[in-house]
Amino acid sequence: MTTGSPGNNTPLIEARGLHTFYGDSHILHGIDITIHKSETVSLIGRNGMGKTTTLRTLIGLAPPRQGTIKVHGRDIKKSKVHKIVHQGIAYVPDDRGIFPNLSLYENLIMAARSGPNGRDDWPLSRVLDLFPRLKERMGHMGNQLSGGEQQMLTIGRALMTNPDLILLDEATEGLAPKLRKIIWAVIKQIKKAGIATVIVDKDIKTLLEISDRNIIIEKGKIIYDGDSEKLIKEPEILKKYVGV
Amino acid sequence: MQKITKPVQLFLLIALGFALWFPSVGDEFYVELLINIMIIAIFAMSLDLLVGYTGLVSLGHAAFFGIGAYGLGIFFGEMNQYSIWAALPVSLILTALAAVVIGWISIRTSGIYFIMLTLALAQMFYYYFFESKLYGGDDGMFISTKPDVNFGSIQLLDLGNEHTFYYFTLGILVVVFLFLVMILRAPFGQVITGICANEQRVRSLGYATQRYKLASFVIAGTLAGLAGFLEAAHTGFITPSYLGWHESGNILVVVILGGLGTLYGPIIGAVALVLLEDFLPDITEHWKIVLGMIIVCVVLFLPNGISSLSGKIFRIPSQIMKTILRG
Amino acid sequence: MANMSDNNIILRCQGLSKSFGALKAVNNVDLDFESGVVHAIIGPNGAGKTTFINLLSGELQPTEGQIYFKDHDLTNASPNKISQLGIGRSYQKTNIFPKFTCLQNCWIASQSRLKTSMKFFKSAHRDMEVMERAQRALELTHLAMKPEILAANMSYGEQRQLEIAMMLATDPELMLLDEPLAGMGSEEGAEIIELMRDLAKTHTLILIEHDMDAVFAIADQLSVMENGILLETGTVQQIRNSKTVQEAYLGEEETA
Amino acid sequence: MEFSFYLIQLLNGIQYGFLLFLVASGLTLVFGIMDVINLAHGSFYMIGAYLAFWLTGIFGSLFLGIVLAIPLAVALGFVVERLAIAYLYKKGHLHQVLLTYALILIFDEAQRFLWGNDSHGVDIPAALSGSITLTDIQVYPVYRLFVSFVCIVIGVGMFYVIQKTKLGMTIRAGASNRQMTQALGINIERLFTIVFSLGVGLAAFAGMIAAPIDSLYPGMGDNILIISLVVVVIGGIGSIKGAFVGAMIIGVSSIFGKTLFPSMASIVVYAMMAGILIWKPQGLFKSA
Repeated sequence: MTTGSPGNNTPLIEARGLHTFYGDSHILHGIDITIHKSETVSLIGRNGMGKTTTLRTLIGLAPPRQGTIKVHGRDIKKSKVHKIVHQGIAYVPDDRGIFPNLSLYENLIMAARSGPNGRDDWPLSRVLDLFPRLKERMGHMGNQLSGGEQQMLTIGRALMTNPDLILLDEATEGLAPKLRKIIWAVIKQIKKAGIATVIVDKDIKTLLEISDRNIIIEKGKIIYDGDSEKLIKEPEILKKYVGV
Repeated sequence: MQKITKPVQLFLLIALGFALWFPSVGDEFYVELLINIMIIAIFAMSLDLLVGYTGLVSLGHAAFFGIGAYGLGIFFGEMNQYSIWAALPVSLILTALAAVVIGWISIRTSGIYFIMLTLALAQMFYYYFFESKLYGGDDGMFISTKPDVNFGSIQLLDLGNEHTFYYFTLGILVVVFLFLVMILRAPFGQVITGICANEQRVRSLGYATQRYKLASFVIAGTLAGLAGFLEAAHTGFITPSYLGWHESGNILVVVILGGLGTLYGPIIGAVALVLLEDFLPDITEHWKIVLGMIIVCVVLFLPNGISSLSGKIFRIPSQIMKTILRG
Repeated sequence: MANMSDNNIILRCQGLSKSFGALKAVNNVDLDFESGVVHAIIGPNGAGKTTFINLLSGELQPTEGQIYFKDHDLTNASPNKISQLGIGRSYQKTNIFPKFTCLQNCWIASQSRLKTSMKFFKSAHRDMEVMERAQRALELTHLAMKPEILAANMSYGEQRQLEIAMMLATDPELMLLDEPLAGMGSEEGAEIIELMRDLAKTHTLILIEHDMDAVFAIADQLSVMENGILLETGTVQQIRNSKTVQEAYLGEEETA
Repeated sequence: MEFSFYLIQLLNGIQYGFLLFLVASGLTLVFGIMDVINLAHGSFYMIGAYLAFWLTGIFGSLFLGIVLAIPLAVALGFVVERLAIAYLYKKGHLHQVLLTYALILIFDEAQRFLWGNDSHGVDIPAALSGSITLTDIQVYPVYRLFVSFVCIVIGVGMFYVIQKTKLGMTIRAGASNRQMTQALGINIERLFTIVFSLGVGLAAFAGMIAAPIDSLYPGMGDNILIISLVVVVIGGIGSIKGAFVGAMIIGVSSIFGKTLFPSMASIVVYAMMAGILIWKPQGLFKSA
């Protein structure tokens, strides 16, 4: 896997015309998304508009019926989920996906590996420095963790796979304000470390602050794609589609 | 319950016409075979109520078939003359009781547990008859004569006559079919199809779903007992293998082969399986390998059974007609 | 048995708790619901609101505490019994029968009010009383136009409406609505809000909702939950002014 | 009857329980992790026994026979998983029941085709053919002790792999959340193939070491299958610990059932299962 070499301007992800179905219901209606290296992109839209489906489609959990997805310029449409993940994509799902029957430590290391080009930037010690609270609970089982700890764990677990891109689905949802601040601070550090992120969140204000680019989804279609400064100048768009 | 479409109605009527006409020309061997098919069809339809409409996958349905048969053998097997009005209720009540017991234990669980429990409890009955000296053990038992069908002192039917038995079985098959159609259209049927789709939701709408599942289980079990009764009366012979889990597996095969949740699918499945079992041994001694492979292929390539195939076949002529009309 | 005769209380929770392993999803909640009132429960996702509703509807059994509905002790009662007592619920995640038609969905709900459905002989669709109740539910939710459409083929918004229609078809006295507006567009949402206003005239509503505008528009009483704990209960105005609540929840949302 | 008689029965029960554990642990892993009902699991026990019989016949040594038979059995498991079981992961239990039932028909008939309808036996290897004297008249065969010992070693090894290794972690993770396991980059299909092949290996191995104390006959897989299903259900589907406890309960009670109620021996086991499930509908150790 050498496609991620520096100086190469191939986007991390380039998806064209995605149509995704759940059974008979048509969720995504032709979505185009491009994510560049080290880019922080927010995905905005109301519930049920296809944000989570978009993330799941990109990582292969909900394969599209139509359309192409290229990761590092390589078509992954027919690839299995784990192959896509090994291209350097990590997924932090909205339900957190902590394994209840594994200890916190096991949750962290079960999938740990080097990045696509052999990088090993995120050893256990660095992840634990980012989330000191996890250090104290290494032996606890996944189902004995609080919501905040689970959220930290699921982000930490994603980092342990040394990804180029993390898909974050509602990473701050359901957390107390103090914990939200911690998670946002971590997301900023992830950004600083040069890892690209696609963030789905309800906290539009912080999203606009943190992201380089914003994408608005409405009924399975992208109706806005532009940088944050531009969107801040057009509050009526947010008002209309997100109700903020 | 989904509507039985016009083409299917037509198909069923043609099949019924054929069945009525066949004994007047058919070879005695095939009359036998058809009786066998019809009994299996009743058995399979009863399982379809459970698996296809209530969503309960039972791997122990043969227990009821066997108990229905043993009910006849144990109480009437050695008599030289007995009335069907006594024998049939005894068999049906026995199976219904067994179904209440097995059902009451099994429906407390779901999914794999339900499958395993029905299997294991049925095996318990199997071993009871297999090991018990009372009812012939693994040698099975014989039934000396067929039941009388009398009204007062007037003989209505002579079941000793093979053709009469044929029409008697056909009549029961039709009655069972119509009975199942009726209960599926009744409020009861609405509830069990709802349970099949989403039991939790049906509960939250206010239904005590366990009771409906148990009722469905008992009805299905009793109808299987009816099939077992017919089988025992027909062959005059009962073995513990009637209750064995291979029999339960076979009858599931019949239901899936024909098409789950259709009622007529099990009839088609019965025809297909009995004909296969009749025809394959002529080709090879190890015909079960072939049968196994056919089942594997059905699961992999035709998961909705033969009746789904027939749906496709019915569609082809109508497609051609449409093309012609448009052209 | 709690004494509820002295006032207008229809549903009472005492020390209600639900734990999943070490996680206390609902933590020692004491809360009374008044008859004829729209009572909304707000709070961030994961605060325990849906767990709370699941306790009220019997889908989950409380680890500790009691629930009383009028003269009945609902603690550990089954969902079907609770439904029969007159408490209906809708789900946040659309929970309909996709392979049934729109009418059949309401039909099976309506039929649950028969004394028993252990009826084997009469065709189900001949019962006029059941039919009328099902159709009324469809009319109230503006779905009466296409009763024969398969639920799976309805739009998302229509499915959400059907979800509520099914609850209505059971003719409940108290309604538990779990995010009825989830994922709806503003127009469809407005219809549902209108419907809830109508229902509120004759029913008691307990509502979980994210959409603050909607909550403020229709709720009489508000309770705020966070991390399984009931932070505060009061009128809309009281909650808006409450410091604790603003810090914990509203503050973040409003400025967002 | 005296104490030593019961001691022997108890030892036999435990030894039978260990064998059941080997078979049931594969079954419960396949249930718990892959959510697949494999009715053909008993057939692999049978195949193991016949392979041991066949290879021992050729090479004259049970040990050599077993060493050669294990890779054959695992390979067979691999092939069956790839050709048939892999299609079942997205299907419901009904189709799993049906397809694996068809596999039983095929395997049973293949056995008849290859080795005929007669019963066979395998001799106990000379080195282990002795007995231990308990009292003047009661002896206990060394081979049975050996079987128990081997089962303990395998059980401990399995526990180590599942609890301590990374493979074990992914197996447990896959059992609780398949999608998340995939999304973390684990090749779940390969994991399933490994688990299934190992399960087949365990069942077949149980058949091999049991061959000298059990007789070989057509359809012998059925018995062990249904007893193992009972074990798994009693223990709680997916739980290795449950499989062990269930196997011991069933092993001991079926041996005592045979001595104490010879006419109703087989029923004892099922009655026990029904009793436990009325008490605990999800089995004794419901897996997480």
